[in-house]
Amino acid sequence: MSLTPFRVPIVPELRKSTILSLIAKGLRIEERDLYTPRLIKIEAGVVERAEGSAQVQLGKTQVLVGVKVDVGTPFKDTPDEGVIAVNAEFVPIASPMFEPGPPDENAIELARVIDRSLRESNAVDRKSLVIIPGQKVWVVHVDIYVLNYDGNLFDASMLATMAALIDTRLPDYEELETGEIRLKEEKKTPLQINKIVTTVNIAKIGDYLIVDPNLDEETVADTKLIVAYDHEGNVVGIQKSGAGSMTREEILKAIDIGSKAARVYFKSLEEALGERLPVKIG
Amino acid sequence: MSLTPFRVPIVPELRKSTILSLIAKGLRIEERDLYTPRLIKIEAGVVERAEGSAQVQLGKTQVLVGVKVDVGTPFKDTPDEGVIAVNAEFVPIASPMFEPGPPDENAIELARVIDRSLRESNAVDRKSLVIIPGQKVWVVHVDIYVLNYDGNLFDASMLATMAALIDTRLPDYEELETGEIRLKEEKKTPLQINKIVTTVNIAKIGDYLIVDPNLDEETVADTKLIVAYDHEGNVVGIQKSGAGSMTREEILKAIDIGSKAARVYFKSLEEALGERLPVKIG
Amino acid sequence: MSLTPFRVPIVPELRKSTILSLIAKGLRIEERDLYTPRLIKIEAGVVERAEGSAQVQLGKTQVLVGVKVDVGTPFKDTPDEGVIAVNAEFVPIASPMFEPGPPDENAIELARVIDRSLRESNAVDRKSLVIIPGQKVWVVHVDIYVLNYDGNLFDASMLATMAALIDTRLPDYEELETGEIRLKEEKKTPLQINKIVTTVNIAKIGDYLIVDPNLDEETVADTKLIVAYDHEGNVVGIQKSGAGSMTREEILKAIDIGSKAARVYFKSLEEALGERLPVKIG
Amino acid sequence: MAKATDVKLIDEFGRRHDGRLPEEMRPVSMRINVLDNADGSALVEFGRTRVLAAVYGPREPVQRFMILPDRALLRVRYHMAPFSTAERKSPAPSRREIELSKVIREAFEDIILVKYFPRTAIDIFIEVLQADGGTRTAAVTAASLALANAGIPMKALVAGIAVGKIEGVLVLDVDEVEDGVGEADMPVAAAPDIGKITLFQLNGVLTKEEVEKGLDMALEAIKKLVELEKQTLVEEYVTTEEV
Amino acid sequence: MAKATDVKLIDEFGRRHDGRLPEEMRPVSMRINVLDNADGSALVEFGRTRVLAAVYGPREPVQRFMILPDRALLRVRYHMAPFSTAERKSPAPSRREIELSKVIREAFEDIILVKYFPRTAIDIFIEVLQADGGTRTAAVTAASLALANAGIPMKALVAGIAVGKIEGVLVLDVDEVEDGVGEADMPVAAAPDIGKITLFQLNGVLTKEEVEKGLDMALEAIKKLVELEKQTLVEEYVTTEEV
Amino acid sequence: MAKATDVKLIDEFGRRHDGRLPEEMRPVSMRINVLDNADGSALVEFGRTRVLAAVYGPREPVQRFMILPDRALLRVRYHMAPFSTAERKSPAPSRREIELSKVIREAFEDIILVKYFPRTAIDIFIEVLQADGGTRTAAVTAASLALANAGIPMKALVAGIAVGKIEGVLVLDVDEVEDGVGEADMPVAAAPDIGKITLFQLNGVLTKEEVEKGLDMALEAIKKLVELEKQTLVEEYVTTEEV
Repeated sequence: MSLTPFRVPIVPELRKSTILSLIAKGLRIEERDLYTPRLIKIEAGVVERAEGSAQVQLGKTQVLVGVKVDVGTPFKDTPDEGVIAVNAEFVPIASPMFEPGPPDENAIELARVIDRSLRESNAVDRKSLVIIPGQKVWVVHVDIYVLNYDGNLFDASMLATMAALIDTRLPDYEELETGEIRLKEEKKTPLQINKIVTTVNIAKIGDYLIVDPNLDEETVADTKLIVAYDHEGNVVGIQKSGAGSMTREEILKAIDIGSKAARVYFKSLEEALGERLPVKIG
Repeated sequence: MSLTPFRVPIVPELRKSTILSLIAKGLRIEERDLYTPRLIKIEAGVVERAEGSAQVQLGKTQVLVGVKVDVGTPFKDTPDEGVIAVNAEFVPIASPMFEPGPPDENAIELARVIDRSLRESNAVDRKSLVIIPGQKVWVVHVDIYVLNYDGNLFDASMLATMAALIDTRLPDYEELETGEIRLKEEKKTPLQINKIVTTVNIAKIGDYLIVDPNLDEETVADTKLIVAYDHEGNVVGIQKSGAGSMTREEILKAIDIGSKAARVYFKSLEEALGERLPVKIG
Repeated sequence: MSLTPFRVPIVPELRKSTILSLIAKGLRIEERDLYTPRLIKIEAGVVERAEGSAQVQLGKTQVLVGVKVDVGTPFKDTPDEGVIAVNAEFVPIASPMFEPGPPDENAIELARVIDRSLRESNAVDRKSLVIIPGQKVWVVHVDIYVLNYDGNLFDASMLATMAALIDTRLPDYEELETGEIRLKEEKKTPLQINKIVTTVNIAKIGDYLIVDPNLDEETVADTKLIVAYDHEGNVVGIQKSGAGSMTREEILKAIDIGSKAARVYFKSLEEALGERLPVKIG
Repeated sequence: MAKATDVKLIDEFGRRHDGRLPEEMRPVSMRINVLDNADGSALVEFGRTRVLAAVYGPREPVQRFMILPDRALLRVRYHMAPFSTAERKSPAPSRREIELSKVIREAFEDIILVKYFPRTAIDIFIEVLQADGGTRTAAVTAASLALANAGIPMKALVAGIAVGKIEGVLVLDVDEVEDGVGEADMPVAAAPDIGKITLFQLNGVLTKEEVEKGLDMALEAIKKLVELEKQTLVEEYVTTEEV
Repeated sequence: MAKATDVKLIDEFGRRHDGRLPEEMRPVSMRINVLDNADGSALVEFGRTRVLAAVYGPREPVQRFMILPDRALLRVRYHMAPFSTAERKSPAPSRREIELSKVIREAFEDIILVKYFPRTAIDIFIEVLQADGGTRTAAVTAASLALANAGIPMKALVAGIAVGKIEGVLVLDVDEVEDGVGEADMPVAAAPDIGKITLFQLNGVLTKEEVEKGLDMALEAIKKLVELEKQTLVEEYVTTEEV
Repeated sequence: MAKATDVKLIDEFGRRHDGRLPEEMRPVSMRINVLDNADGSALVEFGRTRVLAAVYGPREPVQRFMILPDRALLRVRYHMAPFSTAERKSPAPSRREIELSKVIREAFEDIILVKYFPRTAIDIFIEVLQADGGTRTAAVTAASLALANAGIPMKALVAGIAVGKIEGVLVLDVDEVEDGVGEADMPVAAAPDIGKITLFQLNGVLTKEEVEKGLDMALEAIKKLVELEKQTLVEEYVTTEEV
């Protein structure tokens, strides 16, 4: 069941009008223009014992993603594909508004939007995750951990997920006579990445569209459109998220604006990962 | 844990005294006599994609039952029998009193009373549900879905369950070399039905017994006796349900009254299902 | 998540000062000295249908432990060992403060402290619980059931657990051709017990240490140290439990005091179980 | 649990597998005041079936929404110890336990004088320590004793027993073996002093005539059980002879 | 469910597996007033997809903490019957159901005149009775009708439909078979009378041009659906012809 | 996780598997102010063990029933990230996490001046980002720093460390490999400036003499750790040399 949020942070009137009047001039409170994301810092390999990991700062929003892999059985309807499972936790260290407990609808939406963007774009080659066809496959757990929440968890989480997947190394293994798979300590094989994917979170505030809203902006926004792009320029996922509505023209404009911001995110991934980036970004 | 219900609908005093004074004259608010059920409408095959289904209207009470089957393992102590699992959900569309959530004690009681009446009477031949003895059997899920609640969910649910089971067709299948069972699209084989079973809900109001109470009557009733009958006239289950008590004579009289009302229900099943009824009702 | 307890019983001021002034004189409200446990009554074999059981009274605290065994698979990292699983339930019959529901942090702590004391001391020979190495082992479920709560559940539960394990008899079985294990009605084989283990609960009240606090004493205590001993005098587990702190000297003194009280507990086990005690207590 | 389908459960002399005659109960024992903290408590045994009941209240309800302005709210929990059954029972409440908590609560709603204690809660906690058939009726019997022991005013004492049908014969007080293979199990609870039947279920197939006969067998036995309850409330402990 | 990877889903004549043309919807039927207790209700079918919506409210919220001082609180539950899907769905809410409840709620927050009803709750309960693709958009359509049927004031009526891409072709109103093998599925809900798009998702890969074209296809269809809704509110039941 | 039973963990020169001497800690680093939203925060590393603590409060409790009239209520959550362990940890709280949350809370109840903040809540949230032994004692150390960073008044700073016994030798600061095969693991937390031991556990078998010796080893190390904490509170970041 979904309820109208009834514990939303209140943005003081003065701050709200500052945000709005700045936007009307094409400016933001953090001294950037409407279509530019905040400062981005991406660091891969931050949790040595995980098979893959990355930490992302997007302004003051901080997200840590860890990837763990184990051996499991494929889904019945995709016997020749491995499994990628995305999970998001809004741990209470990240915000005075987060309470301990199972993922709420926001955490579930976040995880599912990222999951779908990866799946539909075939960003990770799931066929390459098969160990014994129909029987044993790699199960890749992507755990999104929000460390500090200052708006736009979508883009920060997607960047961290992408970097962590690129960072991931599958363990070596041997097949025992019993058919069981024994994992070794060594982890060498990178995942086969077909596509680099990012989301861009475009908020609608009054008649304006802005990219990468911070928490105050998200709070005063009418609604948000999250658009996922691959590095070849395709749209690989969309989610309208938030209570309001958009016009046809706003949606098309948002997709356009987003595709430019996506380049900024791709560039950041390229800078952070360099040679490890498995595909060439145009 | 079971608690005295503390959120019961309040029947206005005037309505209550109307109900009681009518009953004293042998009449009901819906213009029927004490021992006659409300208007019954039974429609089988209403959910085409389910293996079996039926919708029942009993006055304003509406219940939809869907049957899904899959292949599972038998219980350890009955390796040569299939499994029938009955579940009831009081979905919140059905009443302003129903809240979303896992089944409460009323839904569980309803499901278990119906489950036992089927099981003990051997209404569905569980031995005929074996695919590979001791290993693979049909698991028949009966899901009771309350669409509109105006009292007496027992009888409406039992009628819908019975009709849905008669409507059920098992999928064709082939046994693979691996021992796995692959289901086909076609569904042809009906369940083997040994007995037609119905419940009759007899409410005690003051010194009177009435059949098929509606919601107002249930609310003012002292208690209820749910008696299950097979089409051969045996009693195949009883449940006293509700806070009050009954005397020995009231119980015996209720069982008697109920056996006549059961004929009405059997007749309705016969009319609705015609030739498809696998047994001849006396 | 752990919260400061906010529904603690209030010990009336007068009773509190009585407790404290008695302790200052080396006395207790139940007319015993600071280092002597309450009256102990141990009875094994009280639940005939369980594989093992024992009931313990420690003053007015009453604990019943039942042991059930079944056949399961070993943990991956200990393929050559059986499994002992300890669970504690604070059922609401035992105290006006206990509410029905899943085990809270106190029940979980109790079960885990007892579990660790058994495991680390190797009190029950887990290697002797293997049926087919790597595949089938005995799973020994120890269920601690609190019947009446008057303080110091640790010692009462540990005594009852120990007695119930000594009382336990594994069912005879045969290995079927399919590799399955079929249990027989007969239960003859005792568990292989290597060590007798007990805990001693030492409460700190002001500058005093007392053994086996009752509920009032626990409530006014600063903190508690639970020390587990084997019958050879080793310390096989420690848990500081409760909000306060202790000094280095208090801890060392508590361990000393406890080792004497442990003898009392061992003696009680010896008296209750006699010849059935599998090891000789010094 | 192998299901003993081939076993004869009534022998040529009309004796049951444990030597009882059809209308014979297992040895019964009742004891009150068995728990210190509870306001009332009772331990009841029917053969190897052993059930403990504790009553707390009338007391302030733990949660405020549970207040009824004109009567006491009953809370009943029927709960099985994990070690009470042949295979270990998971501690999480089963659907069976939820249903039985309801029917046991409903067996007392019309018996306890709840109007005397508005805005309070009366808690009946039942723990099945060992299950060998007939736990719900033993539970009702134990609860009745624990309520009386707690001084909760009741219209009358309640007791319960099940009648079964085995190999065509109606028998009193079925145990687990009999329940496993029998054709019917009909638990009944009643307050015979006021003629009220407060719990009534049938699992199985009976003719109308058998229902009547079985009900009368149960009511007969319940009368005796209530007499035993009365004796227990005076003497704190009673037991019937061993079979 | 075998995934029919080898099947051609658009034939040589541009027809889809059920004979429809790319821009053709399945037969639609709408009916209101289908439930007695609800304040408003509707049953909507797109082909074999069948969705029931009930509206309760504005009414006092069940729990007090759910009060908003200046507007009504919306509660939306999108729920699938266990028998609605090819394999039985567990009754526990899935992550998918939780997400869809959220996006459907958000599709109405800007449509219902919630400021008229401060301190109340408006509940929209959606039950998917049979799922054959397009359940979330059918749910929005049914909810719009049920809200109107309940007399809840709205800025405009809302309807929804999905556009898919199959074998390179954009098609309207994808069913489950098409969804299983298609390259993209883009559900859209809108209130065409006021130009608002209130639900918008894309699962799959499209070019920007395809998004635009698909969106226009959806909006065109939604206009027709809202006309059908209006007709339904007058006549209680409408249906489009069979394919 | 294969259990390395045959491996020698103390070599002929008395060195441990990572080259440390028995009384040598792993390299330690401490950093405060690592999170923007929290009122206080700290990141503490012992070798590869990495623990993050955030403190919120004193603030109004989320739920009203959690108010204590005369003191602040502490809420402590010890939680492991799913990717922190060798095998992925399910996000649902384990029994181990529930117990550790309790003992960590109890390590601060007598340290924080809770009487200064009646009717408020102080929340200590601990996230284990990487687990390589000694997470609970690293958690206490991080919590102490985060509390100080949040300006919560305390009687003294607290730090923790575990002493283990491996192949008969008492060693300081056991890591996961050592914990897996060792004979004992004894975590200790203390406020050395006021002589209070606030967390104390022993998992394993020791003689009384070994408990005393181990306790003294731990207290010695804790003194150094508290000195590092003090330095961290001034310099925001400190680290001890690499092994």
